[in-house]
Amino acid sequence: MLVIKDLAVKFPSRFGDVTAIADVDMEIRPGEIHGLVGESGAGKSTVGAAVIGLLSQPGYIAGGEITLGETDLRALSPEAAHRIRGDRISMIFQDPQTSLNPLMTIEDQLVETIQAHSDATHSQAVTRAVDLLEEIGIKNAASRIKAYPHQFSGGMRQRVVIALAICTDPELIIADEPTTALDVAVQSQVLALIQRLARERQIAFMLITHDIGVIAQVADRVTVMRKGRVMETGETQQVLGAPDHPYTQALMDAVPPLDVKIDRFRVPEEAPIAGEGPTGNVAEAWLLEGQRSEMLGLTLDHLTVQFAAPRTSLFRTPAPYVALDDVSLTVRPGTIMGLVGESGSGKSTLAKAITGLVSPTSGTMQLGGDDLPYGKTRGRRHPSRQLIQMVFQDPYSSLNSRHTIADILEEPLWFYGFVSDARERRRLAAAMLELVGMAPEAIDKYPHQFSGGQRQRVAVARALLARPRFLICDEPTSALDVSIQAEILNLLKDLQSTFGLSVLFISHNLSVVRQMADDTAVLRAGRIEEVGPTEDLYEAPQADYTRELLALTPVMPKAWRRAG
Amino acid sequence: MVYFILKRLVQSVFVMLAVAFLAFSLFRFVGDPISQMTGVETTVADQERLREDLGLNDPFVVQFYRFTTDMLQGDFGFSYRTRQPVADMIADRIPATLELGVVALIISLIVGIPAGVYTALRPRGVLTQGILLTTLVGVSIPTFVIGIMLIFIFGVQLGWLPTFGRNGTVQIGGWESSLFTVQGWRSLILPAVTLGVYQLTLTMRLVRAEMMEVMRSDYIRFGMARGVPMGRLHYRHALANTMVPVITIIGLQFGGVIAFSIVTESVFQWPGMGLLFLESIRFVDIPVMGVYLVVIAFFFVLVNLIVDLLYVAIDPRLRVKDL
Amino acid sequence: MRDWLKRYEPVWLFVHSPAAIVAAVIAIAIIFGAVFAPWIAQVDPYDLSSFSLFDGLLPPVWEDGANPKYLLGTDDQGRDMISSILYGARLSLVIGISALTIAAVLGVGLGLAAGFYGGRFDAVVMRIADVQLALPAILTALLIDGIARGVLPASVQQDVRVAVLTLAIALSLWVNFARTARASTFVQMQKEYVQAAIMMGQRPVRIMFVHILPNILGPLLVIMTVDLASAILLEATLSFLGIGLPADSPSLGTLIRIGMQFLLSGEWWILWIPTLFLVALVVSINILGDFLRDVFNPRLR
Amino acid sequence: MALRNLGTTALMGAAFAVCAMGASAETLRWASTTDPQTMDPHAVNSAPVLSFLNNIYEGLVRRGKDMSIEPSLATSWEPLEGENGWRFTLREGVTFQDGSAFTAEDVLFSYQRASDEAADVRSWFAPVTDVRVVDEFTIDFVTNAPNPLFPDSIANFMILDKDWAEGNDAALPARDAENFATMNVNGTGPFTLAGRDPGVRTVLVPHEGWWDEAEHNVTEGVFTPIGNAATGLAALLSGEIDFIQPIPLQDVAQVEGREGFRVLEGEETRVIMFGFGHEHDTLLYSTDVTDVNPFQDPRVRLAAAHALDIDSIDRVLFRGKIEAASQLVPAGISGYSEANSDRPAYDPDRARALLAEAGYPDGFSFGLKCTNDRYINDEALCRAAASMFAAVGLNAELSTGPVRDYWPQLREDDFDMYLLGWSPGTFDMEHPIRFLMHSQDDEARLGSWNFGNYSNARVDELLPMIQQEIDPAARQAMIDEVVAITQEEVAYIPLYTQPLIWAAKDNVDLTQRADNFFMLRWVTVN
Repeated sequence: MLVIKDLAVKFPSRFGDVTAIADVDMEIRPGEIHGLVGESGAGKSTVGAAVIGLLSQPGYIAGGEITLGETDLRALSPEAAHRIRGDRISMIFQDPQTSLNPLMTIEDQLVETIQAHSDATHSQAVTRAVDLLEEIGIKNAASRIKAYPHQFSGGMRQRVVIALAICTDPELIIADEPTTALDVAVQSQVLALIQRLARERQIAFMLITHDIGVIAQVADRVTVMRKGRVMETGETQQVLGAPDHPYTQALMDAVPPLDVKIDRFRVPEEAPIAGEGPTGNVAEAWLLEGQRSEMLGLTLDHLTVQFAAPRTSLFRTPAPYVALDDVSLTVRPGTIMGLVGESGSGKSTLAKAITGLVSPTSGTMQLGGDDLPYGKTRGRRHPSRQLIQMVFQDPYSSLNSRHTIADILEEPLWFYGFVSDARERRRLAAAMLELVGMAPEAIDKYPHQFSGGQRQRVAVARALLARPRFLICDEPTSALDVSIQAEILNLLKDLQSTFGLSVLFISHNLSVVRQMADDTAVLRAGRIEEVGPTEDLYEAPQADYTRELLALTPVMPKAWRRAG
Repeated sequence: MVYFILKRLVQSVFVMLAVAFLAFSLFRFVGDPISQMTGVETTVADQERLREDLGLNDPFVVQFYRFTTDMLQGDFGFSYRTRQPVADMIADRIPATLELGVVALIISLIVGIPAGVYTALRPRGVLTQGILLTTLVGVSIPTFVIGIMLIFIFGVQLGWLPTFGRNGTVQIGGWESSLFTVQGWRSLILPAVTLGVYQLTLTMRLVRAEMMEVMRSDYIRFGMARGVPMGRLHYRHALANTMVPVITIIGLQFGGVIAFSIVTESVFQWPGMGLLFLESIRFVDIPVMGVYLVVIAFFFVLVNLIVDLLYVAIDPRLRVKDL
Repeated sequence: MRDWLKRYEPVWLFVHSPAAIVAAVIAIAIIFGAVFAPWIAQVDPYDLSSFSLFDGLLPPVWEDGANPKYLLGTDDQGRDMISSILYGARLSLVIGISALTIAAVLGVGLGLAAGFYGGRFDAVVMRIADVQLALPAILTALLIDGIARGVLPASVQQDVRVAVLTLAIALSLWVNFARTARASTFVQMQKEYVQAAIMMGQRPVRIMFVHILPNILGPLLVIMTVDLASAILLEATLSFLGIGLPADSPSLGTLIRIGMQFLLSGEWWILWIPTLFLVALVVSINILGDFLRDVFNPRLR
Repeated sequence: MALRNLGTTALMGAAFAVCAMGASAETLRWASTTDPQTMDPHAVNSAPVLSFLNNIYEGLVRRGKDMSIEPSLATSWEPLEGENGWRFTLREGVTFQDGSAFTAEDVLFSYQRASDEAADVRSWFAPVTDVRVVDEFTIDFVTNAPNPLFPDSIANFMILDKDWAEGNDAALPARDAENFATMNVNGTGPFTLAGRDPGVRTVLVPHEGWWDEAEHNVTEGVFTPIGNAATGLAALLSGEIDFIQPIPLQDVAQVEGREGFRVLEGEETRVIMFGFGHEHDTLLYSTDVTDVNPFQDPRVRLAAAHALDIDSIDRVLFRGKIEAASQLVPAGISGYSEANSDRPAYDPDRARALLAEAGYPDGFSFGLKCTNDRYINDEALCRAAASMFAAVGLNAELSTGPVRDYWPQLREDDFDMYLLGWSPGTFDMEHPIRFLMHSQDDEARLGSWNFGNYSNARVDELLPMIQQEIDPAARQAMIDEVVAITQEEVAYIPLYTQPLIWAAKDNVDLTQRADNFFMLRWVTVN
C-alpha cells in the first residue's frame, strides 16, 4: 500500500529553486492500477522518480511523506533505499529499445537482478527466470533467454522489461509510459499482461501516461495533473466520464473519438483562433491569388520501393528489403486522404517516394495529370518541388535550430522567386505567422524559444509559403500533447478547406485519421489492405486487419462520453 | 564477415600504394644522397658514376615502377648507408618499436581507463581535478623534454634505470624481445612511460567522456531501478558499453604512437624503426625511408582492421544476426 | 546586468567555474603579450644587431651574477629571455592558428561533403584520411620542406620556412576535423530540416554550409582548442628533429630545442622558462577547450 | 627550484651505480655520435669509419700518438732510384686474424681493391701509376711525379688478406648489396670483431697473434652510438659507459665538477673558416647591391675579417676552448707557415674605413649560408658573426640548414659567403692547398672543394712544385709564399681550430689524438 502526502519536489537552477511538483497526494492499494495522466511537463514522471528515489540531478524532495507499507521511504539511507529498489519497488521505462543493456544476454540481466535481492544460486535464479519469461508469454523461453536484447521485437523486449521488474515480486511497480513506444496490437497485449499481474500478484501499479485511452481501458483509479499540481483524482469512470474540474473536461474534449466524426474539436478557450487579425488576411489574399484554378490530385499505380540489404557475403547477393509492394492510390483533388498503418508498414517511405527523397523501383506517379518523375531523375527546379510540400512529425528537428523564424519562412519565398524584395518578404512571413495563429513579432526569435505546438505552426507556415497545391502531413501531431494536437488539426482543416489543398494525412492513430480524412487507406507491410471513404471503412471495415486495428485501439467507452 | 575483411584488405592495399607513391615521389626533394655516401676527397666524376649506377638519373616513373615491383617480389633493395638489405634492417628493428608501442599503449590503458572511470564517477572530486590537471600538464610538455627529464632523474640522479639503449634482450626465433628479462624491462620502462604519457591522457579523457555519456543512458537508470549493486553497474554495465567507442579511437591513435616513437627513440637511443628512419633522413637513405613508410602504413592499416574486428567481437548487435 | 548574465547561460557557467577563469586569464595575458611583443619586449630577437654576444648566458635576476636589465636572464646569444619568449610565443601562435585554420577549412569541407554524399565519396575521403594518418607528422613536414626547397627559388626560401611549417602542421591535423565533421553530419542528415531542404531542391552546397554547418559547430569548436595546443607542440617537436624554424627567428619550440643543449650545463633557465611558458599556454587552452565542450554539449546541461 | 639542482649536485648515486653495473675485467664501454657505416676498409672514406677500423686493420705505415708517421706493416721505405716512387720493405712473421700469413701479395691485392672504381678511397692513389711486387716482402709504388709526402698520405690505406677476401667473394668493396667484408673483418690489427649489430652495438676483442706488443689491458671493447648529446652525457654520468667522444662544449664544467670523471681537451686539426664567392659577379641575397659582387674587392674581404672578434666568440660560445687560426691548418701541422702566423685583428673602425674606401660607406646586405648540425656550435657561431658583421654595416641574412642539403647548395653557387670546416687528410699544408686554394680543375681532380673558385696563377703554379719538392726547406719556402698570397688576398677568413673534447671516467687512461681517432690499443682500464 503506497501513501503519498503533499509531496513537493524542487530543482535548483540559476533562477533559484524551480518547484516541479507540489502538494501531491495519492494512495495505491495492492492490486490496484492507479493511472497518473497529464500533458508533457505536468510532472507525472517526477512523482514516479521521487517515489523510487531516482530524481535526476540536481532535483530533491522538498517536502511531504512517502510511505510504502510501514516504511517511510524518505527516511531510508541511500544504501537502504538502493536495496529496496528492485525488491519492493520496481520501475518500467518507456522505450524498450534502450532499457536493456545491449551487450548482455537477457539471462545475465535477469539473474543479476534476482541474485541482487535473494541468496539464490545461479542455477536457481536461471530456472526462476525461465519460469517468469514463460509466465509473461515468451515461447520456448529456455532457449530464448540466452539471446541478446537486439534479437527481440519491441513488444517482446517490453515483456522482458516487465519480467525484470517483477522477478523479485515487488509490492509496487511504477510504469512510466510503458506502451507509448509500442504499436496498437502489442500495446493491448502488454496492457492485458499488466492487468493480469496486478490481479494475480496483488502488485500496486502506478501507470504514468498521457494517453487517455490507455487510462480508460486499464486504470482503476486516476489522478489528473497539470503544471505540477493535482487537478482531480478518483474512480476512472467518474473522473473521465463526468469530470468536475474544467481542465479535465477540456482534456477529454481534445481526445479525437474513434466511433464518431466531429467537424471541429472543441478547443479550450485560451487557444488562439486561426485567421483573425489584420495582417492574417494579407497572407490569405496572397495565397488565394497564387492559387491556380484547378486543384491537383495525386495518383500512384503499382508503386514498388526496394532497398538493397547490406551484403554479408561475397557470393550471395541478399534479397532486397521490400518497403512498398505494388501500391496503387489516388488522392482526389481538394480532399484529404488518410493513410493508416503501424510502424514499419512503409507510410513514411511512401511520403519520401512522392517527395523524391527515395526513388521507387517500379510504378508511376502522376500529380494533377502530369507525370511525376522518380526522385533520382527529378530536377532541382522541377515544378513538383514547389507544388508538393510536407509537414514533418518531430517539431524539434524539422526546423533548423540555428536559423531565426524569419530565415526559415523567407527561404521558400526567395527560393521559388515569389518575392524578390527583402522587406516585402519579411512582411509576408509575419503575415503568414498570424495566419497560422502566432504573434507576428515571433519572427525574430529562434525555434528553441517555442513550444512543440508553436513550432509545428511555423512548419505549416513554411509549407504554405511555397504556395503548394499538395500537402503531405507525416504524423504531424503524434509528438504533441492531446490539447495542442486538437489546435493543430483544426488549423490544418481550416487551411485545407480555405485554399483547396489536396492532403495526404499519414498517422498510426486511427481516431485522428477518422476526424481528418475524407478517404482512408490502410497500409500493412508495404501493401494496401483496404481503401475507401472514411465513414464506410470505420463503420464497416472489409479487411480483417482493419477490423483488428479498430478493436485493439484503446478508446473511451461510448457510455462515458458527455452528450454532443 | 569474410566480405567485410576482403573489402578492408582491398582498401588497405590502395592506402599502402598511395603512401608509397606519395613518399617516393617526394624523396627527390629531400636532399642529395650521393653527397652523403661519398667522402670528402671523392671527385665529381666518381660521384656522377655512382649516381648512374644507383639509377638515380632514371626518370621518376621508372624508379617508382622498379621500387614497387621489387617490393612486391619481396626485394626491398639495400641501404645506401650500410649497404645492408633494407628488409633485414627493418626486420631487426620492428620488435623494438612494436614492443615499445604496445607496452606504452598498455601503460596508457592500465592507468588511463581506471583514471577515466574514477573522474567520470566523481566529476566534482578534488582528486579528479588534480588528475585532470596533471595529465593535462603531462601532455603539454613536449615529449623530448619529458624523455630527457626522466633520463636525468631516474638514470643519472637515482641511477635505478639505464639511460639509453635496449639491453637484456632474448632472441626467440628471429624476434628479439626485451620482455623476458629484468634488464630488458628496466631499459624499456622509461621510453614506454615517455611514449605512454600522451596516450594516457587521451585514453583517460575519452573514457571519462564516454562513461559520463553512458551513465545517463536508460539501461543504467533501469539497472538502478532494479537495485543492481553499484559496483556491478559501474564496471559490468557502464564500462563495457564505454569500451566500444573507446577501442576504435585507440586504434586510430596508434598512428600517433608511431609518430611520437620517432622522437622517443631518438632521445633514448632505442634501436627501433623510428631511430632508423631519423638516421636515414639525416643520411638521405631513400630506400630505407621508402620501405619504412610502407611498413608503417601496413601496420596502421592492420591496426585499423583489428580494431574493426574487435568492434564486432565486443558488440553483439554486429555479431549476432536477428533470430 | 545580472539578468543578462543569467539569460546567456554559457557566460553564467563561465563566471561560476574558477578553472575556466584562471585559464582564460593566462591565455589572454599570453596572447596579449604575443600580439604586442614589439612594444613590450626590450629587444627584437630577430634583429641581429639589437643584442650582443657579451650578454650571453646571464642567469635570471634572482640568481647571483645576473644583470638587472634582463629579468629572466639571457640565452647563449645574449637575447633577453622575456623578449625571445614573447616573440617566440607570437610565432608559435601565428603558426598554430594559421595551421589550424587551414586544417579546419580542409577538414570540415571534406568531412561535410563525405557526410552529406556518403557512399563512394565518403569511402574515398576516409581512405585519404587513412593515408594522411599513416604518414607521421615529421614526414609530412619533411616532404613539404623538401618540395619548397626544390621548387622555390633560393632567395625566397628563408622567409617561406614559416609557411612550409604551417602547411606541414595543417596537413597532419585536418583529419581530426574531417572525422568529427563527418560524424556530426551523419547525425544531422537524419534530421527532418535537412530532408526538407533537399526536398525543396536546394543546391547541396547551400544545404551543407547554410543549414548543416551551423549545427555542427559545437564539437568542431572543441577540437579547435585541443588541436591548437597540439599544433604548438608539434612545432616544438619538429624543431627538435631539426626541421623547424631557423635559430635566428625562434618560436617557442626552437627556444626549447636550444635550451635542451644547456640542460646539464647549469644554465637551466634557457630550457625551463620557455617550457613552463609553453605548458601554461597549452594547459590554459586545453582547459578552455574542455569548458567549451561542456557548455556546447546540450546533453550535458 | 628543484629543477635547478638537477644539473649540478655531486653524483653519489652514479658512483654507486658503477659497481652495481658489474663491469667484467677491463671491459671498455665507449660511445660516439655516429656508428661506422661499414667494416669494409676501402668502401667509405669518412673519419668515423677509418677511425674505428684503425683498431682492426693496419696500413703499411701508421701515425703515432703525436701524429708522426711510424713503421707498421712496412719496416722501412726509401725513394726508388731512377724513377719516381717508393720501395717498401714489409715486416715478416705477421699473421692475419684468421691465422693466414701477411705477404706482399696481400698489399698488391689491397692496392688493386682500394684503387678500383667501387672504392671510395681511390683518390689517395691518384699519383700512383704502377705497383710491383719485388719479392715476398718488398713492394714498389711508382708515382707519376716525385711525391715526398706519399708515405704520409697512405696512413689509412689498410691491408686485407687476399685469399680471405677472394674466398668470400669480397674482392671488391660492395657496389650495391653488402658483401662478406661489410659485416666481417680479417685484419692484422690489435683487435678483431666479436659482434656487429649495425647502428646498435659493435664489440671488439684483442687479436692474440698481433705482431706488436700490447700497451693496453682491454679484454673487451663495446662501442654503442648515441645520437642525442644530452643522452650520451647522461650515459657517461650514470656510469653505463666509460668514455664518450665528443661531449657538448657547454657541459665541460659540469663533468669536471663531478668526481670520478675527467675531460680531455685538445685541438682538432679542423680549421673553421668563412669562404667567398670569388667567381660570382653579383650577390645572390643582397637587397641593396645587385649589380656587382663587393666581395671580389680584397679590401671588402679584409673589412669582413676585421669585423670578427674571435676572442669574444671564444669566451662566450666556446668558453675559452678554441685557438684562433691564421691559415687553413692549425699550428704544429707539417707545412704550417710560422712566417704568416698572425691574423687580422678585431678592428671595427678599420673595417668601416676599408668599406668606405671600397665605396660602401654604409655597407650592404648579403647572404651568409651555414650548417646547423655539422661543426660544434656552427649555428651559434654564424649568428654571432652575423651580428658582428651587422655592427660594421655588413647586414648578413643568415640561412642555416642540415648538412645533407648543404654541399649540393654550395656546389650550385647558392651563397654570397659560406661557412666551411676543413681537416687536412694528409696532415700537411699541401692538402688544403690542393682542395681549397687551387682553382677548380675537374680532370686533374684539383680545387674540388674551392666552391668560390678562388684562383691565383702563382698558387696554381706552386702546387705541383710543392708536391714534388724533396728538400723540406725549399718546400716550406714555397708553402710560405702560397700562404702569404692567400692571406694578403684574403682568399678565406680562417677563424679558429675546433676544440676536441672527450670525457671519460677517472679510472680510464687513454690518448687523445688531433685527428679525433680513438685508438683502443693505447687504453688502460685500472
